[in-house]
Amino acid sequence: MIYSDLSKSIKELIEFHGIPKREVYLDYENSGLIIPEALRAMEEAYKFNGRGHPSITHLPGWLSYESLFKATSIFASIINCNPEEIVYTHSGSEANNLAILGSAVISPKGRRKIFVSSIEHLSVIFPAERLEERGFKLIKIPVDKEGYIDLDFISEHVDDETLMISVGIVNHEIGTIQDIKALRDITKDKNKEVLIHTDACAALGRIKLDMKELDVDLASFSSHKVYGPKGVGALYIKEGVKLEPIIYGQLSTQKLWPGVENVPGILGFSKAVETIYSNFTEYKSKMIELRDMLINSILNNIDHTLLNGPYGDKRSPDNINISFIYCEGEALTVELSMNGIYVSSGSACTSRVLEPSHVLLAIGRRYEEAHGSLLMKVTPFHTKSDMEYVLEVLPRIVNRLRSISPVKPSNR
Amino acid sequence: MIYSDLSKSIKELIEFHGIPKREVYLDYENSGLIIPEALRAMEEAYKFNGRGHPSITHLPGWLSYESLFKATSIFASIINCNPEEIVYTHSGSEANNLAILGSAVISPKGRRKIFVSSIEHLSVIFPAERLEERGFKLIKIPVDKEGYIDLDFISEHVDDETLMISVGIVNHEIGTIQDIKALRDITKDKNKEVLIHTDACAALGRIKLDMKELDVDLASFSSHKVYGPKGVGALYIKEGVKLEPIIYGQLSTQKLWPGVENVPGILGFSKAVETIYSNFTEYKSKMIELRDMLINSILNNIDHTLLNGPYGDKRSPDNINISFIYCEGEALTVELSMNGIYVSSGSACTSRVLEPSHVLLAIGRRYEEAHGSLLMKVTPFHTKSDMEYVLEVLPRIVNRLRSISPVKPSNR
Amino acid sequence: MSSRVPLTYGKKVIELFKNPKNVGKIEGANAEALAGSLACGDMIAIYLKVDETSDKIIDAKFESYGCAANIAAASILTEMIKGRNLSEAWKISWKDVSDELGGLPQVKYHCGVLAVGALRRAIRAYYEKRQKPNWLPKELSQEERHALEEEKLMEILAKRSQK
Amino acid sequence: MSSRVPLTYGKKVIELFKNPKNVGKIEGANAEALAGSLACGDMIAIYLKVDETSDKIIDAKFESYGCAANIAAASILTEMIKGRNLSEAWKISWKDVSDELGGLPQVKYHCGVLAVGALRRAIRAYYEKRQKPNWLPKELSQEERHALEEEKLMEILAKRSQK
Ligand SMILES: Cc1ncc(COP(=O)(O)O)c(C=O)c1O
Ligand SMILES: Cc1ncc(COP(=O)(O)O)c(C=O)c1O
Repeated sequence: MIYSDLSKSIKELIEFHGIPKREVYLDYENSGLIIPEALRAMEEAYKFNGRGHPSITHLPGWLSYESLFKATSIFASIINCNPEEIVYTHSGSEANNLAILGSAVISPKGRRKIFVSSIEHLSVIFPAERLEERGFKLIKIPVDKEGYIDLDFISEHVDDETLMISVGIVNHEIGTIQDIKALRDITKDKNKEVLIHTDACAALGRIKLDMKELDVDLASFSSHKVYGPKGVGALYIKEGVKLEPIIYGQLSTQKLWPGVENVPGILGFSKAVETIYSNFTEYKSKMIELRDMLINSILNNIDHTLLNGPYGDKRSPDNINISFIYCEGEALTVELSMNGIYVSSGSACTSRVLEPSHVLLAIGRRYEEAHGSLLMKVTPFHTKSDMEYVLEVLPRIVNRLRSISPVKPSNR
Repeated sequence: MIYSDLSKSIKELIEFHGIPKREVYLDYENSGLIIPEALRAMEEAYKFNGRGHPSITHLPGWLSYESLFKATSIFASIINCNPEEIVYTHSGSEANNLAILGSAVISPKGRRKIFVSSIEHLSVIFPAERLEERGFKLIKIPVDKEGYIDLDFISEHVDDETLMISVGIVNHEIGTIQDIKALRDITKDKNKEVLIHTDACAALGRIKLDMKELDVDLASFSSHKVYGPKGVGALYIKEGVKLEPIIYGQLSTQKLWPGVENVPGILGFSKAVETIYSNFTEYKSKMIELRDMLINSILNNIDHTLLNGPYGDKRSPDNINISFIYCEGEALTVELSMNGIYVSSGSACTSRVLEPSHVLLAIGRRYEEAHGSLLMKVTPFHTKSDMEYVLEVLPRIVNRLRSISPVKPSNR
Repeated sequence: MSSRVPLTYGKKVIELFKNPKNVGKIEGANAEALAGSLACGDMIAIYLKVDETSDKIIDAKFESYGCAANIAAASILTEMIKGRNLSEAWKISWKDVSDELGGLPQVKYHCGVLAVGALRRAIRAYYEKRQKPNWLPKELSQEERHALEEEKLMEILAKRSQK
Repeated sequence: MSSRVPLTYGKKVIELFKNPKNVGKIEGANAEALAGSLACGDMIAIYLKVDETSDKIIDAKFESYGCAANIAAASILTEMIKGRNLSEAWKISWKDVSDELGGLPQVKYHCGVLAVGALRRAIRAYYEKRQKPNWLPKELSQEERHALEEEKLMEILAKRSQK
């Protein structure tokens, strides 16, 4: 479809849709608000530091460098690593690509096996699949019904030929919190050269992260996922671990990603992380309260619903993923939108590919279960009253769509 | 050097340096101010649109999409192309990498020659050199003393095996404005399949750009180079030209660069371009006036100076690049900084590599000429009085450094 | 999740999605058929009441499991066929449905296909025990074939993923 | 341009860059030498006035073409050697110069090397027409070797680029 038609039809749609009286935004799987403190930090940088960029032979450059240093030190101390171990990219997807492709470029001969869990983000799976085309052996680690990776599989299959393992610490769709330390110990026990990468994009701000304790080699982060500005990603690279750039050009303070640093964005990112973690205990229990309010009420009050991912403490505080059987997810999201509730779905109808969410299929959900899934993520900034509104609207919509359907819960 | 030492020494330096009473920032080769209108557009997007991101099944997503569409249409109409022909990356470096590597990935058998001019930006040269390692043949197009590419060389060497040619329309260091149309005609005359790429990062906002008239296949842009926010690049891809992604993950409205779009950044970028081009005639003559004021006065009043790049109309309106023989560039930049004047240099001392600017060497400058070069870029927002201040300070500094030197202009 | 396709539904689609016409079964329908499946995430049932002498469609209803476009397509199709002869109804293509909806986004063409597929199956079902007219082709039409292919593909995929 | 190295000069470097001590030639110097070249972008000349009987350095001056660190290194070195014997002056290493400056950034170590290289060449020059003392090694010291290597390398590079 060409742009002008697209624009016309979207305008029509927006107009017809109207602005709902009440709005609750829960599509944090995609993107969401920016913390005001983070926005302010970025604005100030644009006004005062933004002119310069680090590492130049003049005062604004030194000032920029100093602010970049401070921001990185704050972020590093929160995730307990050295600031030298952080490199910035422009997104979480880029950090994942750098981790996977950048390790492979300089992989020693005979180390051609790459393990990724079957529920990783596409920015981990796709680069790994590219490597497969280039002669690497890609092994997908199976997961159980709650999304936990099979640690026995790892201890059986990791060998001298293994180059790296990539498993996200918090799954972005079903909120499973993996035991990365156990994964690490089992892996290094078989072959201590294996690089351990964890995609921590969905974890930052949701659980405490301690690089020293996790003792992984590589970890990816995304600014907008932790309510920071867009245009910033970060990769933790443990001291001594070697990577090669995958994009080429002028390097500066960022030794692995070329181009002028997004200093204002980085300052905003660091401020977002700082804000969240200085209120972490409160924010975490707030999220858990809201999450469980939604999960419990939906499972108790709407028939034929299934929680995707684990229940309770082993689940990310922000994550609600529920399948509404006999409902199709896209129809749910659109009707919710018309009621001011903004969520996403694992339905094939909302994806570019024919198939529904690979994560839901990997944990053994049937197609119709995956099609009927809704993903909602709460933030510390939501309220109980937001949840009450969702719980008021959602059952009505589910009922209406089920009433239209040729397959009813009863006649199956 | 470790971060904490670095930070300590930078802090000391900043303190010792002090804030100069008068400041003139001219290091636009690296990065510079943001236009207030662009900052505002970005802030508003973060407040209203930023939550959503385009192409989702809900209202904030549609609103984001609509704003992204509008911003892209404005940018596209200014450079005279269709909005469908624009894809966004996060930097100019990424756009250049995508153009070069993304074409090579799907290059037909037997089309393995790549031409780049010898004065391209490193984010063009480095990916091209990577391709050379992967079996492509890289040919560097020679340039004359003013930086003009040798068109005869192209008509002699382009053949059936040629895949692409990359020549920046405005050189970032010496301001040479190439005749891209002539390059295109000569190339397509030899082989009409050859892809023509032009790095337009240093051109946007400085000269008028018309994609239909230039009739190139690919053109790269960088937001912060046109006084927009950092974290946004763009690639023009002529309808029908095929590229492959070089970073892998979730694609969305951006069909070649994965990850959530930096919508607020893109809105800021588009607003910056719009602001510059709606005042273009005025801004251009302003820049030319300031540029020529600096160039003429320096060449006339300081001995042993050389203009790098062409003089007059064939030079980018913003670019001043002059070699001060018997002076070393880094020393110049540092002392200028202490006087509040912020510039960059082509000296080896200010680069990571041992050698001075490859651009200056390519136009035939000797090492000592390159070491003594200063690069200054004016904007429409500078004043005559800024230039007067530079012209007052600069001769004094040049004289002092020359007086310390063991090699004096006289004893050579 | 992978929800990143611009869904540029026109006003008409959303309107019919919110307030679909002709939802439900028909008491004493003399033809009905199903296309799609739960696994596809797309399923349409069409119910017809046909006048036995004139072959005119007196009433048409639908049930749908699927996205907004799916519901809208089924709804508008039932409106388009009411009062028409079966032979006229047969001629309606997925493109006609899409046009009537003000244009479907490309990723949603299959919704129109599925609705027409269900209708044509219902028409075939009607003639199952009756004299087949000349205009009714023996071979599957494009829409019926596509519906069948989608169903089969999904069966395979679904089986594979359950292993 | 490629100006993207963090130049983390300490205060001392900048101070000496702004107000270098002992700049210039010495009238009646009895030893002098040059290290580096214009092509290198780094060049230091050292001038010494040595007391012929005691071998003590009475006066030391420098000229420098190069970056801020280069000028500061040459300046501080001349201060460090004034009043010392040549044998003591010989022992000063590039590391001593860097320490005295409060630490040079890694990319600037060569400035200390060049300054010491020039000094040692001057000392050798002094003994050219005099009885060589035992402490003066026959082979080039590290700093002299590095200075020589840099000069040669640049000559080659500069020639190549002029082709
Ligand atoms: C687990 C995970 N990894 C990677 C990403 C990609 O991050 P970005 O949108 O910054 O590219 C996301 C978010 O989309 C994510 O949730
Ligand atoms: C000509 C040219 N190309 C590419 C770039 C790279 O742009 P960015 O800094 O956005 O990566 C620049 C600026 O640094 C440039 O001047």
